Amino acid sequence: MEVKGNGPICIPSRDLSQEYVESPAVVGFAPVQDLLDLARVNSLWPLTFGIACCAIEMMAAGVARFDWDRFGIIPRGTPRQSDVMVVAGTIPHKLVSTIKTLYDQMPAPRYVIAMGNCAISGGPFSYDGQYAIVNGADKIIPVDVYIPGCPPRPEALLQGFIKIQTQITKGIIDANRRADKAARKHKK
Amino acid sequence: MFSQMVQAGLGEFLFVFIFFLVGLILPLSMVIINFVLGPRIYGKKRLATYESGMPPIGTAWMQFGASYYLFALIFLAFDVDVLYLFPVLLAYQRGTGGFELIELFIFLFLISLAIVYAWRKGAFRWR
Amino acid sequence: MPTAEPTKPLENIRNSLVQVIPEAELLDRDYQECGYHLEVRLVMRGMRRMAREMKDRRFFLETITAVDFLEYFHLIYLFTTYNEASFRVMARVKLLPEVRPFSVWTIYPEAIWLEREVYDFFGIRFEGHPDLKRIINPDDVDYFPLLKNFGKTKFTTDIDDILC
Amino acid sequence: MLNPKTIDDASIDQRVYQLNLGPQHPSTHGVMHLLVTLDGEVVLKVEPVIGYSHRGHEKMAENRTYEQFLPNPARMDYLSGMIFNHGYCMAVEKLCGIEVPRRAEYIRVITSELNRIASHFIGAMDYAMGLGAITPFLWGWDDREHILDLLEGITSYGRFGGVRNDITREFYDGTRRFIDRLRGRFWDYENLINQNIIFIKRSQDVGVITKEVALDYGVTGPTLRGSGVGYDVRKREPYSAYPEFTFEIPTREAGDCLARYQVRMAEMEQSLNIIEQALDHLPPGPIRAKVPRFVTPPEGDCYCAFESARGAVGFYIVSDGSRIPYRIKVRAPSFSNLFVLTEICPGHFLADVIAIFGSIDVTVPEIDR
Repeated sequence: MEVKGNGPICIPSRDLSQEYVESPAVVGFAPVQDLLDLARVNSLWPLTFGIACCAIEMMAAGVARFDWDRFGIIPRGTPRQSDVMVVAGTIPHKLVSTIKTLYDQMPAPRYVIAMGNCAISGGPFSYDGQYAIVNGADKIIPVDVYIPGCPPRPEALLQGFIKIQTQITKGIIDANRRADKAARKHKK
Repeated sequence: MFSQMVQAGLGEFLFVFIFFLVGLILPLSMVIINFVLGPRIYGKKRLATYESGMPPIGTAWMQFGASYYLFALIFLAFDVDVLYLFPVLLAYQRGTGGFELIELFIFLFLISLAIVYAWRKGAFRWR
Repeated sequence: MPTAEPTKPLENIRNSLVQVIPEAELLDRDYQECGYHLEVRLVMRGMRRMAREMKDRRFFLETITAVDFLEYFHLIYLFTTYNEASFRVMARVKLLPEVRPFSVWTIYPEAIWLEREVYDFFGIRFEGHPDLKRIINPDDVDYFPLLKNFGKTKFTTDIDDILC
Repeated sequence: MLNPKTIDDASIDQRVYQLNLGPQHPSTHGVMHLLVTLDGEVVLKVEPVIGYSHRGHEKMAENRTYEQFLPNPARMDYLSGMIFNHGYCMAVEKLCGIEVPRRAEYIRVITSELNRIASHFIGAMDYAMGLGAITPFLWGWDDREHILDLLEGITSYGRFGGVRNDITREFYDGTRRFIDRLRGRFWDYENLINQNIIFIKRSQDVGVITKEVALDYGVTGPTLRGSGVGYDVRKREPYSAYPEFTFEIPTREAGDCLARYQVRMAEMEQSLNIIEQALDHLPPGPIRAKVPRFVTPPEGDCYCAFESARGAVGFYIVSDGSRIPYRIKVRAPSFSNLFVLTEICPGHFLADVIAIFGSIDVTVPEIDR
């Protein structure tokens, strides 16, 4: 008896059908955009979209002890006001259209964090006879940062946000930090 | 144009005109800066109505219950009278006197009578 | 582990069930070893009478599930009491693949969802169910996941115990 | 006003509106989709749509050995993961007839009760947040962090025949300190939320579940104990080390949202008593029985019921004598507790539906399995 049941869903994530037209800013000077990036970086508003166990870690990152408000991160209920979509949990087939709709309804500039092994590659639930889940969030939406762990600790999620911040500012913050360190070492 | 206004004694309205201009320019400038500096995404999916991730069922153009209308009316009662509180600052400049405050409270009391009337007639019961 | 061994209530349940469904086969099971006190093997026709009897005796329907034995299904109903020291009665119904069992939703409204789940995973259609459609899997799929010849099970591939 | 009982899809006229309290909604715990039919503000029909967090646990059980299925129960109900793990180990031990040493049973009960308190914190405080009270939500999570520190300290996750790690000295002292600290904290919750007039007004006589409806829908757990039926598997079918502890089952008669909230808060105090007694009489001895590396239970089936923070959970395992289970069925309490929503919600306002849904306290992957 051959194995019925479809293999893992593998839509190559690069040629995602672009139902939307993305147009860059009219005034595109580098300094202006860098300044705007610095502003965007310190107010990344995630969309509260927790699917499974990673959602609890995301909530724990938002509350008393780990408190991501320090980084200017305020969870928003609607995709209209959010910049980052944290895909926290397993992605069953029934949820694929919802995730796509929410991603489409977010205004530019928008970023995606795939939190947890399920969002990266299907995690503990992906094997070749699996009928229920999509193996990874990047099969359906373009993902910027992957946070491994099952579930990842809240600190790992905060580090993911910091990694997105460096990505947004194209490493300007790090560059300054490296420059300062070099200066201090030189002075010593 | 301004000189004739000033001679005709309408100088006072200059301030109102500036007030109107500021009110107009500020929102417009925000929209334009946003349009110019930020990247944009167009597309049918982007502009679809958001209903927690699902395609909305039916249209929003439908008959509404009368209770919503009553709520809007009652909100209006207090919203409009806040408008009347602004000129109070200009009109009552006779100096420190509790009299203006009492008059203000009488005015607010009269407005809240409307709320009490609506309450008695059962506008809040929502059935 | 001492557990309250409810002899008296078990007896009157047995007697009442024998009157209600004479053709059923009642077996006493040891709670320590298998988790339920009484097993009732019966044919699908007696199911509604048994459910009505259980409802009168204040048993609640814990779950309805099915086990696929390739040639036939076993439909399993679990009833447990709320009030005194609870004990569990399991009704086991043997179903051939094409048989359509009766729905017990008129007695236990919870069965609407439980039967929809069994249909969703096994393809067993319940007779008289208000709206039998899929509950957990997406509505447009055609497979029934928990069947033994679907996906990766012992009967479709040789599963290496260690690597799996 | 349309009568909720006689409404059906055909007679939907212009005034009735269908709304998706959809998969992504701040008030639904996880990805729960409530299809609400509204006439203005009054709810006529609620139809929960589930399956948005289905991962096929029961299908995975059919191609993994018993040991490889160990991490799955904790991911079914992630708020009371230790309790599910304890239950799964108990089910396999009952099937294979493995005798667990008393010290391991005590450690399992301690970790399960700690996990129950953590789960009740989220359940009760998420309900309060559904009504708009954000402060208790933050307090509840803060207290939960203390529990997680304790549990991370020893990570004594269950294995067949016992537990993974033994209790350490600082876990012992840490739990003692935690118990005293939490007993003081209940007084703060009492002042902050339990006597808050808005909280009481929004919760009283909202979503009343009568005993009859509870019997029809197989409701269990704090949702049932809020309606006056004191059914708790720890008392009715004593398992593990629970018979050796004295604790009572709090119930309320009213059956509304407030009663369910109060039952959860009272249950936290009971769990504290259990942990205290368990720590007092912690027996010495081994923490794990001699168990072969691969457990091969005899042919047959077994149903093992235990009490999670949401209700009576049951693992029904059918084994055919090999290392791989033939079928594992998990009886999820949230599945039946959620279906009661369709019976008790019509007639309430939309805001009350969110309150009722919060008071029933379900976790989504446990429903979809």
